[in-house]
Amino acid sequence: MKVAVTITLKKDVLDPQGKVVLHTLQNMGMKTLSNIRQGKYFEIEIEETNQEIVKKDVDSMCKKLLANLIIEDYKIDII
Amino acid sequence: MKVAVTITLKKDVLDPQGKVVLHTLQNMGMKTLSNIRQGKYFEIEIEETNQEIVKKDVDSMCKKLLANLIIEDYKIDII
Amino acid sequence: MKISDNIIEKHGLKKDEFQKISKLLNREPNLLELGVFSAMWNEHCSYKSSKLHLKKLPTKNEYVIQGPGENAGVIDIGDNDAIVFKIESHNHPSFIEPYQGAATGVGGILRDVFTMGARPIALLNSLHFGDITNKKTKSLLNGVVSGIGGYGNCIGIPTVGGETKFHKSYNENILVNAMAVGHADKRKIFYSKARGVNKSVVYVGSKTGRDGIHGASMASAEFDEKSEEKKPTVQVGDPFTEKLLLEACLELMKDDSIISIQDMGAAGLTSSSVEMAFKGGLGMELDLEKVPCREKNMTPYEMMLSESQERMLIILNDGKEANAKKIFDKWDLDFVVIGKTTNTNKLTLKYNDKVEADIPIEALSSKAPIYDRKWKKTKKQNKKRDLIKTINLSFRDAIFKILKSPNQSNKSWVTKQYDQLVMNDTLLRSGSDSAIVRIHNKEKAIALTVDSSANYCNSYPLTGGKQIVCESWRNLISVGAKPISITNCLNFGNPENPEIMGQLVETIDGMREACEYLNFPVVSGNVSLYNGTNKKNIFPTPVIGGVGLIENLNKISDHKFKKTGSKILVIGKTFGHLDQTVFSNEILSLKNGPPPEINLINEKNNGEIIYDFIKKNLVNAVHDVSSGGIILALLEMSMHSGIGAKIAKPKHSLNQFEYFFGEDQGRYIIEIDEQNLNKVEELLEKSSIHYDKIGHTQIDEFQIEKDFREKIIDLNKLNNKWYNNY
Amino acid sequence: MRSTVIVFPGSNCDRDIAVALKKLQFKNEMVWHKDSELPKSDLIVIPGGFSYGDYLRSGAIAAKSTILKEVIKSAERGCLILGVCNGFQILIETGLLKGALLRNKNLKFINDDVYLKVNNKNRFCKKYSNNQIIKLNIAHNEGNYFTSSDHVKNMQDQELIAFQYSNNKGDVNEDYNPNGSMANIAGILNEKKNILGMMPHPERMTDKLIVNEDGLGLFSSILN
Ligand SMILES: Nc1ncnc2c1ncn2[C@@H]1O[C@H](COP(=O)(O)OP(=O)(O)O)[C@@H](O)[C@H]1O
Ligand SMILES: [Mg+2]
Repeated sequence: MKVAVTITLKKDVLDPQGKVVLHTLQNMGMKTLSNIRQGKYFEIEIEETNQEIVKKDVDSMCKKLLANLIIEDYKIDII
Repeated sequence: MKVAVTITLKKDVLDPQGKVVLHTLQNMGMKTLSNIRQGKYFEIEIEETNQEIVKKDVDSMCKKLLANLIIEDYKIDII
Repeated sequence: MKISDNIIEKHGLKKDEFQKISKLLNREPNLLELGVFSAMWNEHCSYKSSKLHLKKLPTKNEYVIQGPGENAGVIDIGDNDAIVFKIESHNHPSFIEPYQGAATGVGGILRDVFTMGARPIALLNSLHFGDITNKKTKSLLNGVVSGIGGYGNCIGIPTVGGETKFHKSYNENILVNAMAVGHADKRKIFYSKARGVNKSVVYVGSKTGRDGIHGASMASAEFDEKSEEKKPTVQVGDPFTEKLLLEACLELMKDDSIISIQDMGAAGLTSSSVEMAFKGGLGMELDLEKVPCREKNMTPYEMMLSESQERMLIILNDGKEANAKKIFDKWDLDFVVIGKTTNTNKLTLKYNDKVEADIPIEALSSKAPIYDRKWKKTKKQNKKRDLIKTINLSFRDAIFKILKSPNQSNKSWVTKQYDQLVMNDTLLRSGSDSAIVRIHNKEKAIALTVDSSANYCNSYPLTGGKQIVCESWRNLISVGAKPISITNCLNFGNPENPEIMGQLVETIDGMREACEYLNFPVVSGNVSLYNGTNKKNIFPTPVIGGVGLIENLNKISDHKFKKTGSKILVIGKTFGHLDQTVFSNEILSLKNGPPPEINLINEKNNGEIIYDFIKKNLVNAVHDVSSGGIILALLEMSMHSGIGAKIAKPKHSLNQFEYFFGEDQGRYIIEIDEQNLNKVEELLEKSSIHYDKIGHTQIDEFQIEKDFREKIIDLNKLNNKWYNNY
Repeated sequence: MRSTVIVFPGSNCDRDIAVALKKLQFKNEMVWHKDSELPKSDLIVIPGGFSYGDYLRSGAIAAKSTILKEVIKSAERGCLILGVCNGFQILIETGLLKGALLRNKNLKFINDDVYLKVNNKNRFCKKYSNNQIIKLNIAHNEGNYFTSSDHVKNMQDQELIAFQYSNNKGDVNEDYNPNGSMANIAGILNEKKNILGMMPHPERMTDKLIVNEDGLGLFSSILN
C-alpha cells in the first residue's frame, strides 16, 4: 500500500524558506501571489493491505520521526 | 485560491534523504516498510479565482523555480 | 481585566513580587504591564539571585575596554583592534526543540557581538547531554549539533571549538552554551546607552511573530510535566536574514548615524527598549501599531513579549533616517521608526494613540528585586584511600575502555558538521587545546577555548571554580597565547534550594580567586538557573570561554607530535590524584571523593615557563594535561599526528595507574628536540619547576614500558568508534 | 588579468576568494547580485556560501538573479567561469553545467580536508601535473553529484572531470568518497571547458599557515 504524508509548519511558526521563495516569485513577476508556505512530502510504501494498520503505522512514524510536532502538523493520505 | 504543489524526485534519481529515513524507521522496528521517497510540498495562496489562470500561473512557477525538471516531477492540486 | 493569582503565577512571578509591582506603580498593573514586568523581573533579565555574588568577580585588567554589563565584553589587543566576546546559554529551548533551540542560541549570541560594532570571526560551544542510554540523548545530540552548524555555516562564521559531554545529570535538562567572538575597531564600539531626547527609535530586521512568547520566563522556569504545554514558544531561526542584518548593521555603523543600538534577545522589544532607556537615564515612547508584524491581529502584549529572532532596536541621530533606511532596503530588511526617546523616565506603550502601558523605567530595572538567597557550604569529601586496590582491569584494558568512552572519544563526528575554515583565518581548528583565529590582514591572532568540569564542581565547587579558570588559562598557554580575559556561563539548578545556591556562591568564589591571581578577569557572561526537573538539579556547570592574544604568528604551538626521536617531558608535579577523574568514573565507577586541588602559584609558574618555551621556539608540541591524565594527553598527541611514542614512568614514582591517570592540575606535556634538552632543563631548574623525562617519540607505535604497545592507526580506530556507531 | 566575483546576499566565501585572487595579482572587482552589468573580465567567480540561505534548493534562487543572466552571456562568449561550492550549485541550477547536486549521502554538512585527483587537461588545472594529488577543504550540505551514467562516461571520454575525491595515493573509490558523488566527482567542466564547477574550496588552501597552498595552482593556471 502506498501512503502520502504531508508535513507543514504550524500556523504561527516562521517559515524562512517559504518567505524567500515568495519574494523570489514575486520579483519574477507573479503579482497575484500572496503567500507560500513550504513543507515536506513523503511517499511511503508499506507491505500491508489492512488500511487501519497502515494508518496506525504511518501515524506512529510521523510522531516518532517524520514530523516535529512542536512546530509541524502532518496529514496522511492513502494513495 | 489555495493550491498545493508536490514535488518529487524522478524515479531513477537517487534520494539520499529518503534512504536514510527508510533505514532509520526500519531500525526503529517498522518491519513492513519497503520504501520511502522524500519530496517537497508548497501551499500557495493566489489572489485569483479563475481556476484555469491559477493552474497556468502555478505551472509556470513550478517550471521556472520550484522544481528542477532535470531531477524532479511536480503535481498541482487546487485545495 | 483583573489580574488573578493564576495569571501572576503563569507569569513566573511570586505574590510578593506582584505586590511590589503594584507599589512601584501606585496601582495594579494591567496585563500588558504585567507581561513587561514578568519579562524584566525574571531571572534571565534581572539576575536577581546571582547579582550580589557576580559582583565579586574581577572585571578589569590593562586590556579590558568594557567589562560585564554591555551586550558583550571588549578587550584591546593593540593597533586599535578590539575583540568583543560573550557566551550565552540556550538550554531550555534546545531541550524542547534541539535544532531550532541550538540554532537560535547561536543567532542570539552573534547579535550580542555585532550589535557592538564587531564583525563576528569565530563561534564556539559547550554542550552537555544526558547519559547515552537515555532515550532522548541521541536525537538531542543530532538536533543540537546540526542546529549549531546550520546557523553558523549559513551565516559564514567558523565554529572553531567547543566541548561535548555526557552525564546523567543532564538527562532532562541539556546544556547548550554558545560563544561568539568578534573583531572591531576600538574607536568604533557601539553601546546600548541612549542619549538625547526626541531621537528616533528604529526597529530593523525581521518581522515580529508569535514566536517564543514568554521564552525568557520559560528559560528561567524549572521544568515539570507540564512543560510540554509550553512547547509552541520555541523560536525558529533564519540565519539568512541574520546575515543580512549583520551586513546592514555593519554598513550603517560606518558613519555616525547611530547613537545606540541593542539587539532584541530574550524578552525582545521589552528588554531592548528598557535597557537603552535605563542606561541613558531617559524614557521611551513606542507606537506599537508601527511594529512590523508577521501575523494579523497581533496584540501589544504579543508584540512586547515576542522573541522573534533577527531583530534590532536602534536610536538614530537627527536626520539620519533616510540614509539608514536606504541601507536596510538594500538588504531587504524592515526599517521602521516606531517611537522616540523622552525625558519622562517611563516606558510608554501606545497602540493607535491610546496609552496601553506606562511604567517607570526604574521599576523595571534598578528597582527589580535582588535576592540574597540562603546558601549552604558544600562539604569537601575525604580522599579515598588505596583506590587502585579496587582495580579489576589491566592497564591496557583501562586505556582501551577510556579511548572508547563517549566522553573521551574523538569529536570529529561533531566538528565536521561545522564549517571551521570559512573566513580563511582559522590557523588552528577544533581538536586542539585552543583554536587560533588570525586577525584578518594582520600578523597577529587570538586563541579561543571553552571549558567546563562539572564533576569537579559538583564534588567541591570552590576548587571546581578555580580549576575551570585555570584550565582555560592553560589551554590558551598551550598554543602560545597570552591569556587575556574570560567570559562565562554559569549553568546551575534551582537557586531557591540552599545547597544549589551554595554551589553557585562557592563556584564564583573559586573563579574569583583564580581570575585575580592569574590577572584573567571576566568581561562578560550569562547565568542560567533552574536547570533541572522536579527537584533533580543538574551538576553545577560553569563554562568558561577564554581569550588569549598571539602577537607573532610564528610563535604558536599545537599538541601534535612533530617528529620521531624527540624527547617528551611532563612539566609540573604528578601526585596521582584519582578521585573525581575520568579513571575513577569510567574504570572504578566511583562518584565521590574530592577533585584535584589547585595550587595557583605552581599553575602560574608552570604556565609562564611553557609560554616562554614557545616564544623561544624550544618546543615542537605542547599539550596541557587535563581529563584522563598524562596517558590521554600523550595518546592525543600521538593519535592526532600519527607519530608514536615510547614512554616509561619515572623510577621510584607512583603506581602506574596513579601516575598515568591522575589528574593533578597545572601540568603540561612537551615534545622537544634532543639538542634543546639542556637548555630546557636549565630553565626549568632555574625556576625550580618539577619535571619528568618520560620518553621519546617514534614511528607509528605507542608504547608504555612493557604493558602497552599499539599501532597508532588502531588507537585512532578505537577512539573514532563511539560517535559513528551511536 | 581581470576577475569579477559575484556577491549574493548570503555569499560568505566572497572575501576569501577575493583575497586569493589578489594574492595572484588579479585585478578583481566585486559585483552585487542586483547589478545588471558586469565589468569587463577574463574570469568570473561565483563564490561559496548560502546565496539565499540555501532555501528551496541550494543555488536555485541565485540562478534567477539579474546578474546571472549576464554571467550566462559571458559564458557563451567564452569567458572563464569558476563556481566554487555554492557557486557550483548555482552553475548547475542555471544549466551551464549538467547534472544535479543532491544532499550528502550521510545527510550532514561535511567540513573536512580531502584529497583530490586532478585532471590537468584544461585551463583551470594546467599548472598541476596530470593525476596530481592535492588536498583541499570541503564544506557543504549538498555536494552529492548525480547525473546519468551515460553523461559520466561522456565526461570521462572528453576529460571533463577535473577533480575526483581520492586518498593520498590517488585511489578513487567508495572509501574516499565523502558525500556519495557519482564516480567520486568533485569538479566538472562544460564541453567547451571554459566553465568549472567544483565543491572543494581552492581559496582556502592558499596560505601556508592554513594547511597548505594546494589551491594556488588553480588560480595560477587561470592566470596564464
Ligand atoms: N561541540 C563542539 N564544538 C566544537 N568543537 C568541539 C566540540 N566538542 C568538542 N570539540 C573539540 O574537540 C576537542 C576535544 O574535546 P575534549 O575532549 O572536550 O577536549 P579537552 O578535554 O582537551 O578540552 C576540543 O579541542 C574541541 O575543540
Ligand atoms: Mg585541553
